[in-house]
Amino acid sequence: MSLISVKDLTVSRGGMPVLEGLSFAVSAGEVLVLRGPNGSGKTTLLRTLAGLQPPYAGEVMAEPESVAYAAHADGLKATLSVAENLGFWAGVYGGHDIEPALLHFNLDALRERPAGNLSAGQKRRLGLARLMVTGRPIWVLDEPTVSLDAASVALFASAVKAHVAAGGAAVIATHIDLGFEETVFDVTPFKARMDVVRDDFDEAFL
Amino acid sequence: MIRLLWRDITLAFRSGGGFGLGLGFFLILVTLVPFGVGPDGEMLSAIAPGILWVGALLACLLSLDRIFALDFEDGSLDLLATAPIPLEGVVAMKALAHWITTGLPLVLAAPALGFLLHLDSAAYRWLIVTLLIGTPALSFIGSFGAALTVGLKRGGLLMSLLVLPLYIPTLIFGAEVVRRGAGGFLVATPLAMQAGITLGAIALLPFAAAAAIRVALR
Amino acid sequence: MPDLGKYAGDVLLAYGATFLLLAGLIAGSLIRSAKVKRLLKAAEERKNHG
Amino acid sequence: MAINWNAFWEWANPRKFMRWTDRALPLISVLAAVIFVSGLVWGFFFTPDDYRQGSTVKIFYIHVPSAMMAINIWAMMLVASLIWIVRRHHVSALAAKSAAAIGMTMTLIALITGAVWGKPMWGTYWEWDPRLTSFLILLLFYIGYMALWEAIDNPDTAADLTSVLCLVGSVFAILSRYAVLFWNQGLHQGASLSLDAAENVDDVYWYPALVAIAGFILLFVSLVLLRTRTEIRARRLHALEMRERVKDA
Repeated sequence: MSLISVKDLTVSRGGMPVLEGLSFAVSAGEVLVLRGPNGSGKTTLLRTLAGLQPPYAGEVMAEPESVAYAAHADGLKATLSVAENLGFWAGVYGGHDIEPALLHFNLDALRERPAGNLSAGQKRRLGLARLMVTGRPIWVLDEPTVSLDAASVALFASAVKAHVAAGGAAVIATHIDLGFEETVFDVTPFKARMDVVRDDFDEAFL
Repeated sequence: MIRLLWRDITLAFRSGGGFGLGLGFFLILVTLVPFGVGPDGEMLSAIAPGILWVGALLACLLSLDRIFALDFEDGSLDLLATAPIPLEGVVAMKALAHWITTGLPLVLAAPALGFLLHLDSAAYRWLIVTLLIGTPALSFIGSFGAALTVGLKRGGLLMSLLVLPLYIPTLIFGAEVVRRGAGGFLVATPLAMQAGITLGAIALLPFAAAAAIRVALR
Repeated sequence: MPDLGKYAGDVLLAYGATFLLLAGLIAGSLIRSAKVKRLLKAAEERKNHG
Repeated sequence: MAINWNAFWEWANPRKFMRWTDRALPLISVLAAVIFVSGLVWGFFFTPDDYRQGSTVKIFYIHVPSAMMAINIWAMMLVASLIWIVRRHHVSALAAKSAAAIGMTMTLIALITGAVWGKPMWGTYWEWDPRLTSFLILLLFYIGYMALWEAIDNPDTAADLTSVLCLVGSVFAILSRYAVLFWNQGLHQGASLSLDAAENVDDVYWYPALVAIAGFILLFVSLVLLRTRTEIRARRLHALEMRERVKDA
C-alpha cells in the first residue's frame, strides 16, 4: 500500500501546464528523488503534492494531513529563538517533543539563539528539524540541501533514513546524491506539450 | 491555534514596530490636528470624536500589511496552509492578534488623547465603548484586505484602497455614537448596528480571507 | 436650441461633462479593442509561421 | 416552464460568445446609438421646464439613468462574479471586469450631474447628502475593484480574488448605504421615478426619461459586449505569449 500516489497528474503554473501524464507511487520506507533541470516544474509538482495548489488534471491520492512540506523558505521568525521557532511548529502540529529534533540537527547548543542570528546553514537545519516535529509520514522536500555543508548534508540524510525506516516516506527534489537507496524519477520526459489542444485553458478562448 | 496567537503577539512585541508603531502614529496624528485647525478649544471639542475615530482607523491600517505579508515572504504561510489548523482559524487568530497588539492599545490610549482634544466629558464613556466594539471589526476587515493583496508587489497601497471603503460603516456608526453620547442623545441604534457589523465581520470574513489566501498561494 | 433660462450654464455643463466622459469611455474601449486585435493577430501569425 | 440550461450556458463558451456577438454587436450598437440620442434629444429639446426647477429638470434625463446604471452594473458584476465562482465560466469573469469601467463612468456621471444640479437648487456643488455620498462610496468600490484586477498578473487568480472582493464589497456597500442614511437625513428628492409613474412625475417628463433609460441600458450592453470581446482576445493573447515564453525557455 502506497502512502502517496499520483495518477495521470498534470500540474500547472500560472494556468500553464508544465508537467503532464505523471503517475507514480511512494510506499512506506521509500524515498523518491525528483530530478530535472531548473524550471522543469519540480517545485510546482511538490506544491501540488503538498496540497498547496490543485492539480490541473488527474489526481493525488494520500491520506488527508499526511504531508509535511519544506521549501526554499524555512518559515523562521528572526526574533524568535531556535527553541521557540521549533516549539511553535511542534505546537501547531499537535505537540510533539522538540528535543530529538534539536539533538539530531546539532541545534541543542543554539537553542536560545534568535533565528535571525543563525548562519544560512544553521537556518536550513532548523527548517529541516521542523519536519521531525510534524509527526507526518510523508515528507515533501524542495531542494533541502541548499546552503548545507557536507556534515550537515549527512545529518539530513540520516534524518531521512531514520524517518523512512520508521515507516515514513519522502519525495525530494535535489541535484546532489544523498547516498541512500532511492528511486530516481526524472521529470524531463513529462514536460507538458505545447502543441496539443486542451479543452479547459486558452483553447477555450476564440 | 492558541500557539499561533501567542506567536503573533510575541512577534509584534519583539520586532518593534508592530506594537509601538500604531500607537505612536495615533499620538502624532492627534498632535498634528490642532496645528492644522487652530488651537480653538470649542472647535477641537466638536471634531474630537471624528479625529479620534479616523486616527484609530489609520493607525490600524498602518500595521495591516504585516498580518500576512511577513509570513508569506518567509514561507510560514505555506507551512501554515498545510498545517492541521484550518486556514480560516489561522486567519481569525492572526486578526485577533492584530487587534490585541494594535486595536486594544488604541482603545486604552484614546481617552488620554481625547483629553488633548478637549473631548466632551460625557463622550469619554462612549468613545471607549465604541472603540472597544469597533476596532475588532477594523482588524477582521483589514485581514480580509491583507489576504486579497498578499504576495502582490506594492500590495500595501492597494490594500489601503480596498480596505478603507470597507471601514466606512464602522466609522460612521462609531463616530455617531460618540457624537450622540456627547450631546446626551440615545445611542442604542448606532451602537447595535456597530456591534452587528463587528460580529458579522468576525463570523464571516475569515472564510473570505482564507479563500483569498488559498488562491494567492496556488 | 430651447431657451434654458437662467440655468443654461448648469444644464449645458451637465450635458457637456456627460458626453465628454462617455466619449472617453467609448474611445478608450474602441482603441483598446483595436490594439488587442492587432497584437493578437501578430501573435497568431507568429504561432502559425514561427 | 422548461428552460434548457445547458443550451443557455453554451452561449457563454468563449468561442460561441465571440461568434454570436460578432453578429449581434453592430446591431445592438446602432440601436443603442439611435435610442440614446433620441431619448436625450427628446428630453433636451422637446420637454417643458419645471415650474420650480426651471430648465435644470433636463439634467435628470442623464442623472437618473446613469445613477440607475451605476447601481445595476455593480449588481450585474456581482451576478457575473457568482457565476464565475460557481461555474467557472471565463467569459463571466471577463464580463465583470469589462463592466467595471463602464460602471465607474456611470457613477462619475451621476455624481457630476448631481453636483451640477445641486448648485442652483442647494446653492452649492457639493453637499454631504446621503445619496451623493453613497455614490461617492460606490465610486471608491469601483476604483478598488479595478485596481485589484490591474495588480494581479495571473488572470485566473485575478478573477478569483476580484470576485471575492465583489461579494464582500456588495455587502459593505449596502451597509454603507444604510450607515450614510443614518448619518445624515438629506436634502435629496425621493426616488424621482418609480414604477408608479403617475404619482411622481408628469408624463411629459416620464416618457422621454424612459427612452433615455433604455438608451443607457443599450449603451451599456453594447459597450460591455465590445469590452468583453476585447478581454477574451487579450486573454488569448496572454495565453499565446505564455506559450512562447515556455517554448523559448
